[in-house]
Amino acid sequence: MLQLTCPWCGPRDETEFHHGGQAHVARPADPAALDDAAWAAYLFFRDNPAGPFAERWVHSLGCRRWFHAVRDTVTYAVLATYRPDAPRPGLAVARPDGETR
Amino acid sequence: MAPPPAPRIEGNRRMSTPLPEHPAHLWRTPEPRSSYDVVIVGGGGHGLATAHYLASVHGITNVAVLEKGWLGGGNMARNTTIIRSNYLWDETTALYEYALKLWETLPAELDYDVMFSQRGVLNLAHTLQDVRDSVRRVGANRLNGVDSHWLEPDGIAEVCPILNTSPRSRYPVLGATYQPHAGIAKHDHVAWALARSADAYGIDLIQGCEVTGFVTDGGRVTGVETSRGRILAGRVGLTVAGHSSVLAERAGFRLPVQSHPLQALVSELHEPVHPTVVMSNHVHVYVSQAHKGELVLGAGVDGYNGYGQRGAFHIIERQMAAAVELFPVFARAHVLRTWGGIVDVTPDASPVIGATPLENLFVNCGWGTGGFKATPAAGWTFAHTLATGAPHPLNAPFSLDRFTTGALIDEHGAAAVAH
Amino acid sequence: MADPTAPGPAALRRGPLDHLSGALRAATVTGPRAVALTALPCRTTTALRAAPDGPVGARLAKVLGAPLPTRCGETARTDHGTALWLGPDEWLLVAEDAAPAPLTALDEALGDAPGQIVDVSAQRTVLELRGPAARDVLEKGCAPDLHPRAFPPGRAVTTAVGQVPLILWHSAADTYRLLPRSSFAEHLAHWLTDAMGEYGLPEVD
Amino acid sequence: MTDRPARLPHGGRIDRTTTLRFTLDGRELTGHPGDTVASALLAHGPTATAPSLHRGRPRGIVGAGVEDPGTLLRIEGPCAESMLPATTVELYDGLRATTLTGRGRLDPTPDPAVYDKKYVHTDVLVVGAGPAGLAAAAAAGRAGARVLLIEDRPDTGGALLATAPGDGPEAAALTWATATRAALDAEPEVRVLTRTCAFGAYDGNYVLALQRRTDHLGAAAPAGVSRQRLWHIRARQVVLATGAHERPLVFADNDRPGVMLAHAVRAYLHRYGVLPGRRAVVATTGDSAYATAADLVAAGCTVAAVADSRPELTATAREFHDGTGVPVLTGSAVTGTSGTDRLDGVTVRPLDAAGRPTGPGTALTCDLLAVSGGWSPVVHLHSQRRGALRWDADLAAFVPGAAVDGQHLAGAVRGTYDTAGCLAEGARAGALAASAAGCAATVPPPHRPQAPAPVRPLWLIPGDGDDPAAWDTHFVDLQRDVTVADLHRAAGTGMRGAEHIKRYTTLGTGHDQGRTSGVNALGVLATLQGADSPGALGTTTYRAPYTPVAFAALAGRETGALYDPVRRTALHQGHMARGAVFEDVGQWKRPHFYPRPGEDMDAAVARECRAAREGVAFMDASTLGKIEIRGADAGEFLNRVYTNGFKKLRPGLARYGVMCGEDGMIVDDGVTLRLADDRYFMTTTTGNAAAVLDRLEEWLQTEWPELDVTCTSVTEQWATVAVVGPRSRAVVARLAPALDIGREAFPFMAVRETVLASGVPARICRISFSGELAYEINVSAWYGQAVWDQVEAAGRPEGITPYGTEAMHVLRAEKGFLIVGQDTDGTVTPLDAGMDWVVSRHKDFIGKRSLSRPDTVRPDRHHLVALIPADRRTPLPEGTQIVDRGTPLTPQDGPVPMLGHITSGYRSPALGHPFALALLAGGRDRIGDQVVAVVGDTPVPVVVSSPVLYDPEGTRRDG
Repeated sequence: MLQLTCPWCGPRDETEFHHGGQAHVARPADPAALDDAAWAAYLFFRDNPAGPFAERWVHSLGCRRWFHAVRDTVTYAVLATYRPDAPRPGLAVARPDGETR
Repeated sequence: MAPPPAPRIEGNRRMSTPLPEHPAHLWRTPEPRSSYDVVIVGGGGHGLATAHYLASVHGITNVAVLEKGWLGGGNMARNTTIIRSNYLWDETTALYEYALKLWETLPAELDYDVMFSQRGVLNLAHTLQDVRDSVRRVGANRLNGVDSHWLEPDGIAEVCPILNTSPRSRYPVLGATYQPHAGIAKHDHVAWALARSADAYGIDLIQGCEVTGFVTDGGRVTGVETSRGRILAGRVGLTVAGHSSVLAERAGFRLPVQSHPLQALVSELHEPVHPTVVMSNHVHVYVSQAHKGELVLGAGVDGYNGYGQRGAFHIIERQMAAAVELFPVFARAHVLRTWGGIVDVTPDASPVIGATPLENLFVNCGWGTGGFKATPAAGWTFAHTLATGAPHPLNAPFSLDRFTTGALIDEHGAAAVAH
Repeated sequence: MADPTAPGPAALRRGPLDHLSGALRAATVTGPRAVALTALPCRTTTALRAAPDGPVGARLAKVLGAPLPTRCGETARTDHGTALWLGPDEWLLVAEDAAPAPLTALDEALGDAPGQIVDVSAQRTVLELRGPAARDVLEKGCAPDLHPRAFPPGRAVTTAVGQVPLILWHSAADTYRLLPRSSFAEHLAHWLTDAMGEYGLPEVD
Repeated sequence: MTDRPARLPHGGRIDRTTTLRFTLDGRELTGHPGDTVASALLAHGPTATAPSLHRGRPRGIVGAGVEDPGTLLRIEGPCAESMLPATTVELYDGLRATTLTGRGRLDPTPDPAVYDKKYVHTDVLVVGAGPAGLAAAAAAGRAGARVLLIEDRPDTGGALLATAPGDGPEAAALTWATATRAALDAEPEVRVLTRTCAFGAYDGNYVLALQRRTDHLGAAAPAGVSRQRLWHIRARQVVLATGAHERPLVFADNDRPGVMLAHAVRAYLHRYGVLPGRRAVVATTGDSAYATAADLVAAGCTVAAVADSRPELTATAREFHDGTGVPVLTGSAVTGTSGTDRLDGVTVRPLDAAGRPTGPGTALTCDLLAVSGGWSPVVHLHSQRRGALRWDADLAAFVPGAAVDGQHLAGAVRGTYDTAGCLAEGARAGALAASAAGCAATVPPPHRPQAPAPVRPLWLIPGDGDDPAAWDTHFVDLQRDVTVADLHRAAGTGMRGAEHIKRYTTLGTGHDQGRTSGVNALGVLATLQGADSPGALGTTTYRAPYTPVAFAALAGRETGALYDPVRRTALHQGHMARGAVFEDVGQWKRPHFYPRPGEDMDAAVARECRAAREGVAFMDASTLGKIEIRGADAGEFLNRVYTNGFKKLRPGLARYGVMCGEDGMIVDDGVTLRLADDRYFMTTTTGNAAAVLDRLEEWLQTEWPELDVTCTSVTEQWATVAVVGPRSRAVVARLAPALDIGREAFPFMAVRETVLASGVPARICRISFSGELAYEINVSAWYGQAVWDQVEAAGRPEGITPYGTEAMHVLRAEKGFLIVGQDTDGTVTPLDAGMDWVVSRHKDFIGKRSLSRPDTVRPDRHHLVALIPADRRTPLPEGTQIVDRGTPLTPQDGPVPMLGHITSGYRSPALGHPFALALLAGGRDRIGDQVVAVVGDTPVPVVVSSPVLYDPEGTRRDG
């Protein structure tokens, strides 16, 4: 049972939230200008890392606001939550392969 | 429509004896060589089946299966072992029905009792829309040659007397699809049987060997980097289920796959009480009673991405509520052990089997919750793809390309419940 | 045009639990672990959406006679009922009776600014659970921390009780108001009376 | 007394003034409050319980708690429960039980018990109320923290309860424990839960615990109080003080009844006043079993010898020997046992340096063998949270590495076995936890641990010969009858990993989940493979639950009527009074039809349809989702959300709209009203109401925050009554006399606001989902029931009748109006549905780009069409597949090509024949053609038609 800190309501149980997939994926400004492959990339292709993942959540059973979280998909540790108009926080997270993100 | 045969509870004798003796020898523990014709990344059921068919069908035995952990230790060891082919669309049905036919001959072919038990599967309908969808699926299945029947509640009660078919339930059972030839098998036995066969053909099964990168030559894959050194290969097949995106990222491309936790559980052993397999999308539970007597239940997919092989408990609680609603007799069975797998879910709940953006690199992934039942067909088609460099007609529709053209094979209805 | 949100004849009003009044009375538990459930139907309720700070907030505060609460869990007594914080730009104004809300004045206060004033008097209904065992009853199916240190009287949160989404308002000591959507009211009443039952029985650890 | 020869005359924490009668396997037995079934059974003398699962070997009681691998019961009662360990079932008067051979028998009788749940939060959760846990709870409580202390057993005190009374340090600690418990009970912010087992540890310090509330009360359990309660505990900080379990030893015939864990023997002595044997041998690999040996002597048991694996006498061993005169055989082990149904003797042999028996054995007569193969800390909850484990060679145990974030470990769970150490670690852990939870706590300095007494683990005491394949009575897992021979065989297959070998042998999969066998199995494998310790093989990751939990306890009250919430409209009581049959639509109960006496569904639906087509009928449309939308950009927003335009819709008018996903597939539809320049009123389908609002919020908040748009759900604010049929105008005229409802004054798709004759304000729209003249009357739900009754009264002269969802479906299908989710399935675009008129070419909208992908422009996509049976008689069931004319129905020869399926199928009173809507490949190009519906296995020729079968010219819309 994760505990997520809603930027407006504070820490709440996972059951109050819904996951909304990868964060910071903007809808193309002019979909008609994209070829099929580029449109498919927007429609269906998302990051799926094993490790820190910037993702969207909505506090469905609370203030109904969308927000972002950086969560480690392996340990499930919630590393940060932030409002959707904020940039992804720069978290120095050591990766098993030595790379730092 | 002829009435379907009702399953019989297998005799107490079978249920109370220990599992059949395994062979005294299963596989070697070889050191990796520097080069193979084909390298299969992932020693789960699909990887092992691919190896088996590469050797037995295509005569390709200069093959290595590279497994990060232990053979059959991923989703193969964690699934609820349901085998059925009553999918909705022609492409999927053909693939799973081919798998079912292979399941029927697999024990003899591998000379291994994988405890494949064709005890039937009921998919319950609880709403009028469930009924429409079920009748649609039965019709499509029958025209595709799949043994599928629509049962009214009294017919369900004959197949599975312990199921609560009271019209006074919160979501009464209005009917069910029934596939008599569906069933279950013992997952570990399947993995070991396939591994033993591959090993006997001379294929190297290399455990504790993680693929850390790919050797490429101008957009062409020529080998893999591993925790045990570089291994060159004519063709490389990725069949790593929940970790597909991680491997694809190492090869420099993305897959339309998200990895989610999927939980399951077993009870302690009980005398035979549940003769078939029951699945319900609407109240979300699927349950069978395994050979030894434990109840095996699957829960729902957790909503978030996760590689942790664990999920949240409220999902299990909700599933137990559904289980007790449908099966009042389970009230005082006990949850003995829970666990989680990592399922790789695609946008249309159908797999991807075929080419990648890199030449000589092929992928078999995106099975979501349906991987176990497809094991032989996944192996068969992926072996064909790796052997010939082109898809088998059965997996041609399951290309990556479909996400660009829009020709999705939407099996959310058939696969909404994990199984 | 007539205003469809204007009040109608009081005699024609019905609450979603009117037919259960006897059952609710019968479920009352007395004694040291007393708890009682009552329906408080037909309370004028208004949904407010606006930016809380700046001139709009000030104008709304003037209409209401009190500023809107600005933090999760907070409530504020106003001249027209209690304002419950629902979100950073969202409140529910709950009156103690069926008297009309100052919709026109609120609309004028909002002006052209982004936001919304909507009469939602029938959207939700109010159930009141009162007694020393009330918190125990709620804790059988409500996940947030209801300990008085975390949820003292005067606070309200959006949550669920017994699988029913609602607003839970600790309106006074040992008194909780539950505001489900009206369609859930009967189910919630069943759940609550079921959960109350044990407090009239011999106590078990 | 004579029938209970093993019950000591004094001692034990039992109430000897009360005798409880119970039945086990048909035997009439007695015991006392405070007994378990196991202790009461042992009090009656040597007893074998049910034979083993696969081998059928006699088995007995081995442990004294959850670690016991020996005895599982089926407890009879209103609903029998199987697979309960006899060592954990508290005795009550009238208990009836049978012993089980590893497999339960589920009771088909409905379980009458109540199960419920509790959701609580705490600053500090302490798991385990032994000395460490009590000290932790006391320290945290002193700091002002909210504390929850949970203990699986009925009493707090832990291992101290299994110690001898007197004036030693253990007795003093027990006195302290009793006083501490009393003090904790008096603290308002400390709660102590006994009979409560923490079985699952999840992310964010979320712990699940099961409380057994009433079983021990037997017939005195109050009906209606929950039998078991599932506690959901969110803790800021957790202290794990979960203790340790003793391990048995692996040697030939080590499963004979009479072989017990040494600490369990001590527990039976002091907790229950039971002496489980008259003549005992103790076999140990460390110091702890000497306390048992000494207590046995003190209780009058003859201890023939202690076989100690260690080559030298330790101080503890010497003290024991000097005090009791019992021979201590150092450097020795029990290598075998004798007996028929139970133990009558053991063989002790000296061991060489490698642990192999050397020299002749000594046969010792005994009826009790108390074994101690070392201790395994109960690390399950730590491990469930992915806490690391490491092998500690000095302790011969897996112990936790660093504690999990937000957790603390105290006492035996981290290998601290002395009481003083447990108390000190507990006090420090409790203070640290309270401090980390934000309380002002004084944290004592770290406890300096005593050097542990030396141990010499014996993972495998070899049997006769050199071939482990022959050691098939060296039991490792008693529940699964797994022996050294089985492990040897598994290791010979080529399997290396412990996980493979466990699966091959089924070791550790029994009811006890390997509690006493897991580490021993690793030890055996290490020995067989020549590794030096179990640590070389890695360890298992433990998974919830720690102890088995009944399905019903996890379901809680979510059963029967409370399984899932039911949603009812404001008009529900009226529907009930009118005899409606309800349909489940999501969580809603909607009237499906209103049968009159003697009518079946078909007759009722036909009558309701005729009323709407020929007279007037009314229905409850309140479940449609309703969303108020306001803002300067509301029109622009709706233009993006709907495939068609809403920006230019004039206030006072309504328009039908379709929403797609970004993939171009229809996700919802409905009519949206424009109330003012900046105000719209959207309706959605019943099932998608919440999803559509979520979707609007998602786009507004995450993609287009710059738009001035605000949405509020008003689904239940409004009760909606649809009044439908050529005579509906007359009804509405009576109902709303202030409204000019003339054909021109109130045109189709117009919205009017009025006050009804009754004084109820209303918003009335001319919307039709049937093709007939129709009105939707929206009023505050406060007045819903009154207005429904008014409609009925106003319609009585016209013969008005209520109609349900089935008639509504027939009426709309006759007009070719689709139902999202029935006539669409997530693969249907608006163009597939034949609604090119609703797809704007002039603006972008969500999903537009997807409509020009190669697959979505295929001409042979499935189109929504109508089908009419060629014979105009045969009904067309929903879901029926369609094939081309002339296609042989021979699936046995290979897949039969299909063209699509029937999405809706009805008998039409208006058309006079059955008809269907279908999704058909290239359907619009087949209009007029014949295809074949495969009903069951029977081909039914059908004619393809445009989907609008009834009144295609739309002449009836305005009455």
